[in-house]
Amino acid sequence: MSEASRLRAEFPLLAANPGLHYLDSAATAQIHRTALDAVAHHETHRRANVLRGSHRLAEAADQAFDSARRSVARFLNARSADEVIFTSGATAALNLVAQAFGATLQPGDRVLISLAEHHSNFVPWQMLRDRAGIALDILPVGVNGELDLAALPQLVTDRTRLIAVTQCSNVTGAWTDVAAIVAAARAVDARVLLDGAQAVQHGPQDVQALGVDFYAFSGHKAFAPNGIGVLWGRAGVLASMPPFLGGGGMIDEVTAEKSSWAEPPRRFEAGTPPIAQAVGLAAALDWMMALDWATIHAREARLCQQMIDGLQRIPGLRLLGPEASVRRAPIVSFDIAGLHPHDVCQVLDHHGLALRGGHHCAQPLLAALGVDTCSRASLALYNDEADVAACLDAVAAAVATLT
Amino acid sequence: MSEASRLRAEFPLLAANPGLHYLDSAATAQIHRTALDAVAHHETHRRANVLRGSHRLAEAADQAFDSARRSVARFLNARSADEVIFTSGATAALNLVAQAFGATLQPGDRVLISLAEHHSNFVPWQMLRDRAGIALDILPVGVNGELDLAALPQLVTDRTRLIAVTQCSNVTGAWTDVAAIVAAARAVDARVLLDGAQAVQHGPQDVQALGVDFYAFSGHKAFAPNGIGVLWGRAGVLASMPPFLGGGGMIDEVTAEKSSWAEPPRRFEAGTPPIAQAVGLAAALDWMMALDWATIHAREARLCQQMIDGLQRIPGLRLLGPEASVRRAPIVSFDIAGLHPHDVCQVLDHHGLALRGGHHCAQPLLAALGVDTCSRASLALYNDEADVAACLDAVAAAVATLT
Amino acid sequence: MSESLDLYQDAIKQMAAAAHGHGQLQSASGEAKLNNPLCGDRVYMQVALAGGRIAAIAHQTKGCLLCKAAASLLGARAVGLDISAIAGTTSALEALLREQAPVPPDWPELAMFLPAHAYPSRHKCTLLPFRALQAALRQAGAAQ
Amino acid sequence: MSESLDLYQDAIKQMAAAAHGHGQLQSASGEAKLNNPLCGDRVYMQVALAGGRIAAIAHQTKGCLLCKAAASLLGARAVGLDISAIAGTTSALEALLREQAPVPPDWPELAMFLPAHAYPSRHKCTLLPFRALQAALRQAGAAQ
Ligand SMILES: Cc1ncc(COP(=O)(O)O)c(C=O)c1O
Ligand SMILES: Cc1ncc(COP(=O)(O)O)c(C=O)c1O
Repeated sequence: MSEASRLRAEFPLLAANPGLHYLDSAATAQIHRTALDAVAHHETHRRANVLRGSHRLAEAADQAFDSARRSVARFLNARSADEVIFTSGATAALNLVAQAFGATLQPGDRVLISLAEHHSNFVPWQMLRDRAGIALDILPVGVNGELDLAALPQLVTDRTRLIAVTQCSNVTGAWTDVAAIVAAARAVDARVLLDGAQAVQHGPQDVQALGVDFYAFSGHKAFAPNGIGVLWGRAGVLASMPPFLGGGGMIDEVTAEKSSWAEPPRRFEAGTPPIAQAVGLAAALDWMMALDWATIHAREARLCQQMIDGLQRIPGLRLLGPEASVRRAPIVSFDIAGLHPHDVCQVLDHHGLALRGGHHCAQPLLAALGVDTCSRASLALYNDEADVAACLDAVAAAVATLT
Repeated sequence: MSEASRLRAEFPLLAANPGLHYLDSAATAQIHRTALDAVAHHETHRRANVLRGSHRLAEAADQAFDSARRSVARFLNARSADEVIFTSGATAALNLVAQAFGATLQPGDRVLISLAEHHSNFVPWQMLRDRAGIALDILPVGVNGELDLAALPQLVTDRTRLIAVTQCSNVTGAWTDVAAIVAAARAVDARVLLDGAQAVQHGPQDVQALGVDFYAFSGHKAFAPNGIGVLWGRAGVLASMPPFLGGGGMIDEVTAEKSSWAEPPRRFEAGTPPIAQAVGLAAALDWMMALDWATIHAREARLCQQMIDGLQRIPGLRLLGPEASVRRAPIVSFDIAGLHPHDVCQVLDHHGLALRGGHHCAQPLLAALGVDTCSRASLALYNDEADVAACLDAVAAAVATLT
Repeated sequence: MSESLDLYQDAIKQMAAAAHGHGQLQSASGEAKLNNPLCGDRVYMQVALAGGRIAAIAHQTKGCLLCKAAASLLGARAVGLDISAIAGTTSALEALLREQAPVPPDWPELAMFLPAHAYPSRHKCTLLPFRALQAALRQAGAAQ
Repeated sequence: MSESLDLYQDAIKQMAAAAHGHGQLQSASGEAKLNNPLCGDRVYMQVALAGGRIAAIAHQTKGCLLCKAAASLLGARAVGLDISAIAGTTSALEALLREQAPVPPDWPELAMFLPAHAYPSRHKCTLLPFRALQAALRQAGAAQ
């Protein structure tokens, strides 16, 4: 059995659907059985509310939750588990920064994002701009959708307080040159937020080596449950931020007149957190940390190249995304002249392929690329040559069916 | 087999722990097997991102998610499923109202809460007050912690825009006289938010009969997964509110310059929602809707009375909460002179009982009751006489052990 | 997987390609822009009324084949009808998509949309031009 | 469930009841209020220093038996010690709670906290008075 089919067998949905070619992992990666089992085990043996435990179930739930936080810290190579905040997803994590870090900004301060951002790292900053009187700058993209780093010097100013960019585009797969962003930010003492939503399914991360201040991701794109996400933040930066949401667990003391706040990470975790989901996330990340990523990356890159080469041969098909020289995640988006992605993906579905067509929550980027919508094939560690071959055949079939 | 033991057998954790007397359902109710199975089934057969489906898995996930929304609408007797917003929990739902409805308020407008609120319906309003320059009024409580409705006339003014109160106290179990609150609000055209967190495990609700404008609850207190909650809002009120969080799925159109918003409920659901959790919640609510609640309520009331009667006989024990004449949920909090609830609950745990001791995220209420902390026994449909008897024995044993 | 995909029968493709009514009116009585934010489909619909009936119709449609076919069908068939006839046809199309309700005898072309019944996520695309036309008629103040 | 609960041995209960050091100092060199927001425990700790050593200590403690016993133990034993001795004992108590590390010979009373090893949620309660004393010493500017 190939390595990919061995891995595939560990994913309940893929095991239950042998004919399925799942090429939509950028939207949601399939859940690994260890994560699903961890959720069921937790709910069956340790379900209780956390943080106020005075019985053994609550004590066990507390420990499982703390241990999940330490797993995330290891996955991200964070200095401390206290830098790990559990949220309901990447979007909530990004909004947390926009609101809580945003509350520390003054009118006239500037935030820099890029045109390649997912709506979840775009709209919160527009909302902050409109609410708080900050200025929002937007790094342009080149013809292939890559960040135009040459524009950094003009856009990073003394008033720039934060640069918030994606680590990897969910449309083009292009990896951001994070070092260049961090260097530009450091020169003006700005903070850096990295949207890691698309990165985490391609292996453990190292926030210290990346040199950023915030890192956000979602469990459902990391082979884990959905309804959970993470914001990692540098201890000092988190400590300087007021809370985001109010409620149980994030307070130091509440009186009728006023309230004071707990230390991070609890300050940013109002209410009962997603406990079973955190336990499931930890199981998935622990499993990922034990994998041989060099081999997986080599396979992902090979399959991605096969996909690109094959699609390029289809008349009328335009590939979106970076030149061959740019490092990219195995995400391949394309537009076929005269065909709507929803029709294309519908025919692909008919052939057993799961691809996504639409604006991929990246309307500003697609507008810059000159399209309204596109089709996207995204690959993960459980995909293999057969998936790519089936996709190429089915795209050809779709062109035939639809024209 | 008694009805309660038959029900008990349907809860995986209780079935796995035959010796356990679980009296902490007010913190987290145990998950019903139908909800846990629904999550596993969804993740194994329909896992995909929603709302942009162009393959059959995504289509199936969309349908499961929509159908979950309809289940919630039925459980709440909402006029339309479009009035149901999925959140990550009650706390997130309450913060959503504080921010999005809060954004429609003017400086000088007033919000009325009560001293009996859980921190999750207390702190968000303090934060809104400090951010938006509104005034926060607080309805006092009587000696037993019940809302002092006699104070309503002075506190409800022409500038009152919202009354936000709990439907049932998580400390005293007292049910709020919602009709009196709604009448007072209607007289000045204010909206009413009901925090239903403690109500939902005691049966389906009827938001139309209650006559409120917002209703919030969490899945984990309704025998469902955690990481999910609901905000129900009247269509007209929701339509008048700006978004809460920004991101994927809540937009109409995003351009580099500005964005416009989707209609409710999507306007308030930024990012990938908790899909499997919504499906699990729907399974739990569907199961609840088929139960015989008259019988369950009678049993809950009988057990609650046994608990009260038994505890009252323990020297030095003070019961918190309403007079016998007031309708209450089966939640019984108590303080034993000279003993700390954490010590009490630790000894109870040693005897196989799961109770919670602490401030129960209701510091203002406890302060009004003259205690810092207390112990709480909370009963749900799977509890029976044996649980009450064991609790009474163990409390007596705790007094002996600790003094 | 081997059964053929009858969603994309020739009738749909030909109707979409014909793009009946594509264009712009010099002077419209009413118009509406509707979009489906989830898929990016967009319809800009214009009508001119005479005596409560549609005298002319024009649309600009960005969308999938289903959306384009529906817009084109309206371009071909709407002239001469009033708002209540359009409302009736819209309901018939909804019912046909939702529960495979019978094709109305006066709109036999709607049969081409029957296979979309199996794909709920496509119902909105199909209905978008009808909704846009209704909105344009309402804007024109055409009384029901 | 039938084994006895050695967490609440007489030593703990007696130490808590003794409430050594309970009260308030007329003039303190340093003081600190610490609380555990999760359980509501609160310690108000004062110290007076002389020559870098604790000359007097007083505390007001609202908390569980473990917290009270720890505060009382400090009330009984802290006088005469300097900040580094207190730091050493705090670390020893932490290690004892976390991993049942040996009881330091000069603080045999810490043995009473050994059973709390099994209850991680109680570690903070036990440590709170020690943390409060360290904070009070820091506030007093006692150099390490
Ligand atoms: C780059 C990027 N950022 C943010 C998000 C938002 O993640 P979620 O929807 O899980 O909150 C996504 C995925 O949809 C993404 O691809
Ligand atoms: C009355 C009340 N309101 C709100 C909440 C908050 O619920 P959650 O922590 O699930 O967000 C709770 C439970 O903790 C509660 O008892």
